[in-house]
Amino acid sequence: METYLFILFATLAVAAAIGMISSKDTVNSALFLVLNLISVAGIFLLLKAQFLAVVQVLVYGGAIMVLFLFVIMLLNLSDEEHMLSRFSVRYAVGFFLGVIVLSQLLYAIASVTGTLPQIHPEMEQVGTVEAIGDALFTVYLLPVLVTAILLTAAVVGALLLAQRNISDKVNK
Amino acid sequence: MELLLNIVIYLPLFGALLLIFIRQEDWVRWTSLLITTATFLLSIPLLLQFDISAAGKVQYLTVGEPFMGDWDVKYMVGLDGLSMLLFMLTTFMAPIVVLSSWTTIRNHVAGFYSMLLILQTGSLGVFAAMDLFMFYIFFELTQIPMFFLIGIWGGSDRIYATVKFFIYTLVGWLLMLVALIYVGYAAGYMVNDGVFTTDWRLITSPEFQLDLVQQTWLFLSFGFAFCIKVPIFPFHSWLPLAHTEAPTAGSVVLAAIALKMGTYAVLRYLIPLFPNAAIAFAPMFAVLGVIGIIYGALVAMVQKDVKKLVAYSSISHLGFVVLGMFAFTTTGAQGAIIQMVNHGLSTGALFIIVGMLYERRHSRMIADFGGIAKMMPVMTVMFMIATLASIGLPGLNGFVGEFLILVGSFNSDVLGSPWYAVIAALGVILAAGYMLWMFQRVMFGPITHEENKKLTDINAREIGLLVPIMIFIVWIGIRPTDFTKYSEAQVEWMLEDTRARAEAIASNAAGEQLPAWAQKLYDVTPQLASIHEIVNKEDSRLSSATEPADGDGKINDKQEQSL
Amino acid sequence: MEPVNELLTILPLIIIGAAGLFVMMLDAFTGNARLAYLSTMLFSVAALAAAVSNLFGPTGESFHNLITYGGTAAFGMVLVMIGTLFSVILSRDYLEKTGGHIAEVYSMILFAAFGMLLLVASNNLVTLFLGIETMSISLYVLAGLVKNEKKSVEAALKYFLLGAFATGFLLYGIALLYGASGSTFLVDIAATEEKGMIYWAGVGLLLVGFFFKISAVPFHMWTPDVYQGAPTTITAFMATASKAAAFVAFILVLSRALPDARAEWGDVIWVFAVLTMVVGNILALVQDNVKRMLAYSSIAHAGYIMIGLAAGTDAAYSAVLFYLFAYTLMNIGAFGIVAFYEWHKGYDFTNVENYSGLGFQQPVMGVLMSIFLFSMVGIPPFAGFIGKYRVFAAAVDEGLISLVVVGVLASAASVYYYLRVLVHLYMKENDKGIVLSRPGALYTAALLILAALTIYFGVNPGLLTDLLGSFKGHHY
Amino acid sequence: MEMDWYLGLSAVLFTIGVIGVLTKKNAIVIFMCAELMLNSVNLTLVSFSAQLGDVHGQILVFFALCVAAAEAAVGLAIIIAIYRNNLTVDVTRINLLKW
Repeated sequence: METYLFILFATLAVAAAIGMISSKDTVNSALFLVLNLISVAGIFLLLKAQFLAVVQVLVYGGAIMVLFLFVIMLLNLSDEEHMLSRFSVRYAVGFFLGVIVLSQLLYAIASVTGTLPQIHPEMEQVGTVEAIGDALFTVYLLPVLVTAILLTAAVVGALLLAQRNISDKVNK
Repeated sequence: MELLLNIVIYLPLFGALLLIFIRQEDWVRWTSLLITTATFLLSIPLLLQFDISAAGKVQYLTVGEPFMGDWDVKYMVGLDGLSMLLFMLTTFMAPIVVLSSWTTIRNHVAGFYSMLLILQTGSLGVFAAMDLFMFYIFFELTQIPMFFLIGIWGGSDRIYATVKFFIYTLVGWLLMLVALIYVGYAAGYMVNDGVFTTDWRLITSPEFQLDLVQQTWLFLSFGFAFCIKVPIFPFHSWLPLAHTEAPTAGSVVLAAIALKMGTYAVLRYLIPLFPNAAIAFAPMFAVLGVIGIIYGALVAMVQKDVKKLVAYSSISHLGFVVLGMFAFTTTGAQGAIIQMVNHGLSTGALFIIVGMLYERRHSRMIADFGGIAKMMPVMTVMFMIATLASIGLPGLNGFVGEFLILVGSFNSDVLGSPWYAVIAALGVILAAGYMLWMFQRVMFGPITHEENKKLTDINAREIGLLVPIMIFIVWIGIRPTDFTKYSEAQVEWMLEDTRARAEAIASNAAGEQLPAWAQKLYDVTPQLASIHEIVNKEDSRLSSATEPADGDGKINDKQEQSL
Repeated sequence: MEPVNELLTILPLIIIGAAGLFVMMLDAFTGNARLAYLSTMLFSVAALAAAVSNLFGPTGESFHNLITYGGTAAFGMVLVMIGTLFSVILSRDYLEKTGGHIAEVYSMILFAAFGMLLLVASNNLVTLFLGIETMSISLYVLAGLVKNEKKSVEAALKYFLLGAFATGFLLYGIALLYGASGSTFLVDIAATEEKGMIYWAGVGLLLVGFFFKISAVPFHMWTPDVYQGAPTTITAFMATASKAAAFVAFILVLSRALPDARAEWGDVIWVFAVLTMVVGNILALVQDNVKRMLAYSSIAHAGYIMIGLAAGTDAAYSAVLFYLFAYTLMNIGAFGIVAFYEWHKGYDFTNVENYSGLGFQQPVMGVLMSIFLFSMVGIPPFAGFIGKYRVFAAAVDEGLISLVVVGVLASAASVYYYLRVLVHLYMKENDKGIVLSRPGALYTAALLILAALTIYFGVNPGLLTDLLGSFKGHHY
Repeated sequence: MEMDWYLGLSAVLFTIGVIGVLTKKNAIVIFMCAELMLNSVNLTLVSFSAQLGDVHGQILVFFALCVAAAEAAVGLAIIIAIYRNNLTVDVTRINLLKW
């Protein structure tokens, strides 16, 4: 059963990712990314990481991607040309680099085939809200506080950049 | 006395800082003159107290604390026979340089004189430094003011000249920095309990023995830097440009002091630090020196610009110095030192005179002059003396240096051939040719340009600054021993010590196999091979001596044969 | 450890974090930029003092080993705070003159500094990642600060996109190292027994992430654009504090997490160091824009510093720390003077051609520029020389002579573009009739202090080298 | 079922993200590709965490999510700012700065 679910989610995730980078329409790209995120959340569930699966859907799929969609709609962006419609050196280099990176990673991963064990039995406990909350507010208390500052900084920064009126230099 | 030496070195720097607060231009000039004169006067006791007979000993030595943490790099200054005369030359020329630019520099006066004063501290430091690292620091300290002196107050092509000068020099010296670090670590491991050191006393001690491959590499990288600074042909191309574009004071400093740093460094560091390599490469350097002599003279002959002519004559003169140093004889090295001083005096005087002509006529072209001896009789006399000194007329200083060098290289066992001296002597004849020809065209003959009729003779200030130089030109020419005595003992000791260490290292290295490329470099010259032969002979002698089978008489026979 | 003592170990971090929030609130309620500037300066001074006192205090770990304090980390904090403090002091005059003096700037600077402080004190990949990201996100904003200038926003966009890209690699590297070692603590990673492909892939990706942050070639693409586009004093902040923080963190990771793999990453860094020095210097040669030239020069400097990393001994690490110190002083100084010229209206004072003959006007600025540039060239008696010298020496001692030769040749080439600025300042005529105004007293004083430190540590480096030499805690 | 299936999947997703960043021209899409990269790394972390039965990997994912959120806020603000200046988010057309 798990295997089938994995294959389902994995196929969805990869298909959505490919759809995202090959789509002409920015909105479609964003929606594909949402699909991808949700599939990955499904895989998190398979890995017994319940908390992260929920957070993934809520924060990523919900908040962040809505922000993306909002900005795309706000700017009313025109469609982009299809990725393969105009072949250029840029694509070739990108593709080439991608292939290199992929092959290296696959090689790295293939070389450990058979050495990795099944999901650790303790995982049932580890992935819960309690376990993560426990770790977050004991060992990782300092990083959590840092995250508070990080998010504050991000908000202040976003305000700073987007809030004030842009002066006369806009090209019309 | 140690304190006095430090005061002499840093007084100009202090003066430079003082100039920042002075607004009045005349005050700036007078302050600089005062500071430089005071420096010179304060340095005289150093000369008088100098122990002539002390060989292999640094006098007035100041040793500071290591200033770079875990490394034994310390502030060390002192004087010995190698540096005494050059140190005095530097303090002596400084007031003259200040006076020579009294009226010519009209913009940014304070900047100009503070640069000159910083340059003087740097130069004095270079000659007094007794630590390789301090030497490097002081040397670089002279580069910055020189860069500005040429670049701001120079002639029309000054920017190109100064950038070329700066980069050219720096490339060599940065490569030398790597070699310096290597030497520092090697010396640390060998003679200083593993602590990095560049103390001159340690890096020239007998226990500090670099093997032949190391010596070859290090010698080449040090040599490259010094070749550029001297400059030795074919690394000379920055020199005529820098000399020509620099303001008079800059040219004088460059000729009288800055160029000496290269030759002095050869004598102080290159030869003692890497004795085997120095002996092995001596003929190569001697050849370059001789080429420099002839090349400089030939190119000088065709110059139309007086200043350029003098610049090329510098290359020729420095060729002599190089030849003298690499002759590895006391006479040759003595000649090299006195020739450095002579060149500083006579070429300095020539540059000053050219500067005076330029100030009056705004031209340095030989063709623009002619017949001005009538208008400027005093100047003519001075110019004549400087010219003859530069040629090497007996009775004037130039003769002493060149003669000693020629004798020294003629008899040199390291060079092994009198031909170096013979060809170099040709340079003296050529020098007579181009200098006299130039003098004749500038000073005598009909007056072809109307402007020249209005020329005025040199004034009291100008006479005042030339006369001291003339005094020394004649003094050295008549009584050279008054000057050579300072370096004699030290030079003799240094050469003997160098040879002794070379043989010690060669005997230790006799069994070692050099890599093929290094062997090829050494094979260029037969000298190292000859050292090897001597050593090998001794080795075979020793090994045969340990064989008990033969009788004593046989060994004695063998020894006699080999001797 | 007592909670209070534990907090004391990260006192600079706490001060700066509080300061960031305080200045933010100040801005929200008063909007007074002058007040924000003053309080930022005071907090920075306090944090600098705290960092300096940590420098002479004990070393160890705190916060469940997430944080390392004292020694290298404390020195990293000092570097960050020096960079922050001087950038803040210089920013006010510059931003007031160019229009863009708003209180948020200071809170962003403080947040960025907060990230840097965390970065240099991390003993764990989680804090390392958070530190880098806090720093980077604040810097993205700062780069786009003068947002009505096209170049500035564009710089921010480039920086942001490439930064996010690099974050991916960094995090992937962290993840793989975590997978290979089962821990995110640097010490545990060093104890990894099995070094399989996952481990090496993790090391490689982590190196890529760091190479991006220290702008090593070929991951330097963002640097010139961002440095040129950002407001100049902010550029000074990025070029010094963030670079120094990234390098210190790099040292911590290399020495603590990957000491056994030194041979491997040493070779990798060797190659990238050569690339960085050569490309950085060559591209700097052709720049007319001073800020862009300084950007490429900072790439070149990263190359020299990498020589020290490639050597990878204790002596080399302390040499690198010294170099970073000198680099911070002279770079803030140079950018500060560029900023001074830049605030004059009428000409584009980032173009070197417009500097002609300005050296004699406002002579203090001209002289200071000469000092900073000669220090960057690496000429004694300035701190830059000692830094270069010690790094080269450490590498020579490790036998990396060919790398050092590349380094000296590259720095010989660098002379040309540094001198070019001086040639224009002093040796060309001011034919445009430009008249410079006087810089403010505090502005001048800040630059004078930087120059004085540059000279002092060039003449008498012993104070610092002794201290740095005593850090045996680069790794355990 | 073997763990490297998860790692392989995340590697594939990561690579797709890399390709996207390198080839796309729209700044927003490039940014989304970067988010995809982060997301795939999260998958790696979770699978390692599951393999080791260790909570630290999941904690790191949590922080990575926070960072992604912060990046999104700032990144989108930058994109809005540049759009107002240039009326385009095409990175090939925004090119004041070269070499």
